[in-house]
Amino acid sequence: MMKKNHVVESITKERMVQLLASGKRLDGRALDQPRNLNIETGVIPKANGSARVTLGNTLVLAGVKIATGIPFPDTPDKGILMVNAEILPMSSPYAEAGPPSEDAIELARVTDRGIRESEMVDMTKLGLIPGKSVIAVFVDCNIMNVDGNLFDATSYAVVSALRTAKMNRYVVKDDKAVATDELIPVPVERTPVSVTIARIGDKLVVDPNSEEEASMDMRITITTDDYGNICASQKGEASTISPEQVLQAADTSISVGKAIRAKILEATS
Amino acid sequence: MMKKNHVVESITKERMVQLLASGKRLDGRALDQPRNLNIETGVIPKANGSARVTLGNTLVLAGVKIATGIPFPDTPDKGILMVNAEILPMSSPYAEAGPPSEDAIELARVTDRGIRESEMVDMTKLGLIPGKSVIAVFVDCNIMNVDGNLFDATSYAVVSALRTAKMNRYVVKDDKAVATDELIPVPVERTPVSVTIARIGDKLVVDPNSEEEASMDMRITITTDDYGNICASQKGEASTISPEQVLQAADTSISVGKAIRAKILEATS
Amino acid sequence: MMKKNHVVESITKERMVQLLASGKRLDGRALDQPRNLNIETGVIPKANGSARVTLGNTLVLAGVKIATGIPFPDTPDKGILMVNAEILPMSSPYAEAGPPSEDAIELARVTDRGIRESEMVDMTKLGLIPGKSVIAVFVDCNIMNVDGNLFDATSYAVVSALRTAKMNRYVVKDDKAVATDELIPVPVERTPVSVTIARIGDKLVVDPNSEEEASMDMRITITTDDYGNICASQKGEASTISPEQVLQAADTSISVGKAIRAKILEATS
Amino acid sequence: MAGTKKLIDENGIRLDGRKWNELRPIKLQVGVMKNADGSAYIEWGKNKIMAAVYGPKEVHPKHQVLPDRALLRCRYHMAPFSVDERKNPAPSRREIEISKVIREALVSAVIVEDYPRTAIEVWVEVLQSDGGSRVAGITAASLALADAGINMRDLVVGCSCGLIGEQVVSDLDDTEDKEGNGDMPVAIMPNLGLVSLLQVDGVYTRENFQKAFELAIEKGKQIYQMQREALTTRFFGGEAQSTEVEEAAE
Amino acid sequence: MAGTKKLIDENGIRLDGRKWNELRPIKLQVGVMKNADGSAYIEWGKNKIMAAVYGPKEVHPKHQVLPDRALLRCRYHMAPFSVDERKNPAPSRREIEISKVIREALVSAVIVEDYPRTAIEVWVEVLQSDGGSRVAGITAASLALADAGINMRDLVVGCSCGLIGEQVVSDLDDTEDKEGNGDMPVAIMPNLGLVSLLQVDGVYTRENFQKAFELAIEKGKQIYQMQREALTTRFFGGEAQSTEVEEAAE
Amino acid sequence: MAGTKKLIDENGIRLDGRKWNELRPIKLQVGVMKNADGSAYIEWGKNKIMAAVYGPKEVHPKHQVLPDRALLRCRYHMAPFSVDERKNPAPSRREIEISKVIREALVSAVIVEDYPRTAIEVWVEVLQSDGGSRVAGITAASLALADAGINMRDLVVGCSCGLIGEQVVSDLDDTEDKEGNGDMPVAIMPNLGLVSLLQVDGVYTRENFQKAFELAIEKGKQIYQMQREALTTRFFGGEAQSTEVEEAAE
Repeated sequence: MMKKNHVVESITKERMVQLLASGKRLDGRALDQPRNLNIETGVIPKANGSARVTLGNTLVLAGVKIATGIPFPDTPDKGILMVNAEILPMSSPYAEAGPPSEDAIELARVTDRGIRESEMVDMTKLGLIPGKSVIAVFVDCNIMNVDGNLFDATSYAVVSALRTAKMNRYVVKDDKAVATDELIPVPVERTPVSVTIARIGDKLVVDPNSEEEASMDMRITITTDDYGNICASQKGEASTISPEQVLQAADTSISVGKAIRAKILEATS
Repeated sequence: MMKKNHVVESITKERMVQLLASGKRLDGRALDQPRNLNIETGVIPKANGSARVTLGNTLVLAGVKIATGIPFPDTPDKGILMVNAEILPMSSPYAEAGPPSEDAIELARVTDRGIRESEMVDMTKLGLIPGKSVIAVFVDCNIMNVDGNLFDATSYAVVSALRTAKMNRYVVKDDKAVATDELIPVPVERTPVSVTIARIGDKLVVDPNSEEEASMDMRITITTDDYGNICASQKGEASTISPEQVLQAADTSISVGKAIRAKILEATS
Repeated sequence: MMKKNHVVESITKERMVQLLASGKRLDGRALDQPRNLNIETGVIPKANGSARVTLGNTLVLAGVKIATGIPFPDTPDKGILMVNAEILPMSSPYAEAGPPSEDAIELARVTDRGIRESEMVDMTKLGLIPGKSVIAVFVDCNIMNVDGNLFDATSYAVVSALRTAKMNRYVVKDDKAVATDELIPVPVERTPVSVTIARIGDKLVVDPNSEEEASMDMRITITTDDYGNICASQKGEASTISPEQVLQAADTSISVGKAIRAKILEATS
Repeated sequence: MAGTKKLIDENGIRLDGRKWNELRPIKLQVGVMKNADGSAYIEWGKNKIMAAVYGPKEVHPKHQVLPDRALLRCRYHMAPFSVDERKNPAPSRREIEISKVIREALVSAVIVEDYPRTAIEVWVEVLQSDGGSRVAGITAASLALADAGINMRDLVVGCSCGLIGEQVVSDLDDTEDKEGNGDMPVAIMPNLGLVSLLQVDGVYTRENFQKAFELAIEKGKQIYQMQREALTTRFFGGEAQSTEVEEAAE
Repeated sequence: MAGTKKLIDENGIRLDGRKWNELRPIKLQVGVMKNADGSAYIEWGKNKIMAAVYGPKEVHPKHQVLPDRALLRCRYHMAPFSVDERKNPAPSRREIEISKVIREALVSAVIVEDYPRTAIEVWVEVLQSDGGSRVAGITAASLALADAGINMRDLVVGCSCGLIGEQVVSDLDDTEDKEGNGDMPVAIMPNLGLVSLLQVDGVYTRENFQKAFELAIEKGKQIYQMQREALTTRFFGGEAQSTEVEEAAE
Repeated sequence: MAGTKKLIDENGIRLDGRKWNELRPIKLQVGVMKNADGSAYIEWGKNKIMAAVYGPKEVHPKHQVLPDRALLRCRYHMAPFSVDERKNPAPSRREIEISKVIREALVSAVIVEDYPRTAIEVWVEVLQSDGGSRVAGITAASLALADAGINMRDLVVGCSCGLIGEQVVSDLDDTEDKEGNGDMPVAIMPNLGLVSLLQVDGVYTRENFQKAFELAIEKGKQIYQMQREALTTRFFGGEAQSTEVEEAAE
């Protein structure tokens, strides 16, 4: 693995902390201001749904593939949802080819939980023949360029791809699930929005870029739904957070999430 | 891998060989005396059977899980038995996390053979629907602390877990195997006992501890059944054994095995 | 990996290029002359077909195993053909044990393509029950000694093993494929022949040995069928070839291939 | 997620007889393993978990050496027999993620600067699994670190709270975790008053989020007292004795 | 291989309206990725492929260092959603082979002697796959190398030709590749007039072999003009603009 | 284990016509491979096994170097076509265990102290498998070591004996191994009179155990004579000639 330049990093951090004390960030954003978010959907026509998301310079492409599958024994009448992520070796000088890293696994699982726990997709509508056949929804995420905050960019890409995905309507004939030609949307019920907050020095900043991530002590991701409920969270990095900052982060996630949800809805309706 | 201290080892070995010449061992045991054996069963209620075995400071936990499975094509009416072992990284400073090492594979296979070849479990009683469905018995062994002689400790744990395991009785309805609520024992017919003997210098000692294993040239494991038959053996380590010592080891295994069998029966009846 | 001796190699290459300028090779062969080819079939009676091929000192053993399988969804009525190669660690000081290397994968895939694209085996005759059951033909190649030109030696071994393979005739009873005792040949229609040509300096030589491969810049393998058609090709190594040399290589492959085909037919009829 | 059905009755009593804010029985033992430099065993509800620590020790492979501090390694692993259906022994994606968050929860408590160029290994083995195994694992692991004599800023202790319907409850067991409406594992450094692990599943109103989070912290502090007793027993009350603490219903 | 049925009609027009020797639409963009040292994006028919280059950089692990030249690494990889049936993300044998031939096709164009003891990494990611993805990948990858400022003897450009029945055609799409009678991917260094990749599938008479091969070279030279324009746009015409070249029917 | 049914008849004759203490035909060839430093090929019943040796050679990776002796590596591997049902080429648990016991059986015969800091590699490839492949592999491998000129204390030679019902028999073939009542592979160093491999399967009375064990040693000594002849042929009688020894019925 290539070593990062720790000298430059520590000088950068010093400057960053000075600025934050006066409520400013190196790239000019306010503390609770996410970077520019751009969402393009339908970019991979061969997929059932897809979205290309840029959050600042972080670039994620999510693709949805839908097939029939065998349900899990404990949920015989519910569909299957799988979220997978690969941090492509092209995405940064530090990424490597090979089996999914610990970071990629955490990224996929946290994204998955945000979707699953918010009950974004009504899984009961994906059942076909109880215990035998259900609809399986695979969402694969290609992390193509890394400039911090993969959690949010990946989550927005997955949500946007699912919101615009189309699948064949299935009918059950002679105890077999048969695809019809009719295309229908995936049964999406909510729009969960992930908001990631980093602590640099003692300040919380929304949507950290790579430079800020190199200086952060702690990261917390909170996913909220359309009703301002909190439906998933993951604290990360080798540092702690005070209980007060957890609650502050929750409030920030709700308010910032609302604005981002509006953008996602606009791009995917 | 951490390096062992070869200087200390060679001094220890010298002292050990001197003592053995006068029929004594460093820890005071007689040459054919195994360490203290302690067996606790039913320690993992979620498993169908389980046993926690300490042999001196060697600690092994075996758990039995029972499910239905598809028989092997060449034994359509016999159940399936699988023994697996993991030498946990916590078990010693030399163990490592990762896929099963050569040592762990040998350990599992030798233990498996002792159980299988002695016909401890009547596999024909584990058939359900010939060629379609049989009972599959998985025994997993967690090696938790290593102080020599994993073969015997693991074997005692597996035998004790199987002897006390309970499984659902199955009935065949409409060509399907259905579990009833009735719990019945696994059909155990014999109690195979493994006895491992090490050669240090030219002496054979029963149940070597880690210190003795570091000084041994050769190791031989012999499993005997209730009738004094020999049903499995494995010579190990990079040295040889004379034919006379093989026969001496066989006799020792039969006699020492008898006493250990009595202990196992006591702990599991 | 053991390092090759680059000094010796570069002296050898110099000498080789000098000789080639006068139309000669270090081992006395003409530029378009393959090494001695020896084919022995039926060497592994437990396999459905087998061939031991030596091409100079390169030694390959191919074995065919035939079983029933489930067809691929897009070819429900066609059999399955799989070619696999392992470059055994015993085959050279540079080979290593472990999962298939990039070279072994390329070797298997190029050999497979030569067989498949030439339509050597009539796959439609390997169908049994459309969409449910077909005949699966596995060809495994053990590369046992490496002295250059694995592509051709492996291809000749696979072709010879397939040409002499026998399989049970299957009949369909009650929607099940049942093997009869009758042994019939695999439905072979053509005899594809692979010819590999290396460029050393600016000369093309047929069937390079290891010494020549160490000095070659480029390698091209062209497979031709009984009618002089070209049915597969693979250019290899980190250098280029001129269009003129491609066409020259094609012509050489057709003519050299014809002589080799005669040898294969002789050895396998 | 199947809803509230019978997980909690009209009197607020849960399936196993607990009130909304009660803990399951917890039993702690420190210094139970012979070879490990430090170890602790926890039984918490039906969880049975062993944690062991080796180190500080040499780092292999060398290129992972951190020049200014210790490298903390952590593996959370479930025995194949620890769950209802036999688990494949190879590490699952879930185990890989939990290993990461446990490591991150512990590393800020360890004074890693005191052990430059070394490795400290934390092995958490779940022998029987119930709800809350990761917080139970952290609770045992920080005791094992203390038992190994590793310098620490504070112990780390975890507790998981969550939702049954809209009712906030403490310390979900396996059934409540699977059929309830949310799970929130939290680990804290009790003396420093800081949170070192936080994960959230489920759908919480802002109010319930805070209630569950604060309940987890409160319960964590309660378990911290048990940790102290277990260490006291270890260092002053004989070797590897068990600290069994059954909480009085509140 | 199912034959000629409707892939080409009696007037020599293919399913998508192309003549036998026409290319599908190609779109090239250079310098599209932020982190990579060089990058290029290609759309070719339904292919959507990103190529990115890092390097020259330090070689890890060290024992792979080449003392007299750069080590060129190359991975051709298909996104799971790039094909009709979801693809397992682990590299298939096909991807491993194609990575090898792409590397061999590119390495002779790079002046590797200029960068001893370093690594140059070429990552080709197929986001959507159609016939000819390997030649499209090579075409993009050589632009990405140029964009990274790596010294090169020539660009590398690829085109695949093949057979429908006994008709030689240029640039097969997915259906033509699967149901046609042969596919021949060719990569050339257009100024040097040399072939750096050649693979052949199908059954060609000697005459058709030559015809298809020479057509692939001719088409490659045509695409090379698009590469030049894309580089010109990149270095003189602003950043990451798209070079869309639709060929007039000949 | 299905019992004695027809494996041996009332006259003590086995399915293939052998008496209880006869060997199957054995054929040995030494020095058959071109690249290997030493090699030997054995046919024993239906077993067809190639053994090859490389070394002493440099050790990679370096951290495996043994400062005072050679590192002996050994792989026992079965070709996919060597058994009735095609075998997956990846090493099975059985192959990993057998590789270990073969290595342990050979290493005490090699004077490893003569080759400090080097590796000696022994590759055993089963081309066709029958009962007793591991002892056949050892028998060939020790010849390959001798062919490579490696200093040895003695050759190693193996034979497997076992049970059909309560009858001790020598040299079980595949059917006898699977349907008989016990298999006991033994390897010896014949001049030193020592046992370097012993594994036991089945149920033996103490008496039968000794009888089978001693029979295996006796048969091993007999095969050792064939090894000597094969080496004599190799070094004095021309290259890679075959030593075919069919034992007279006793």
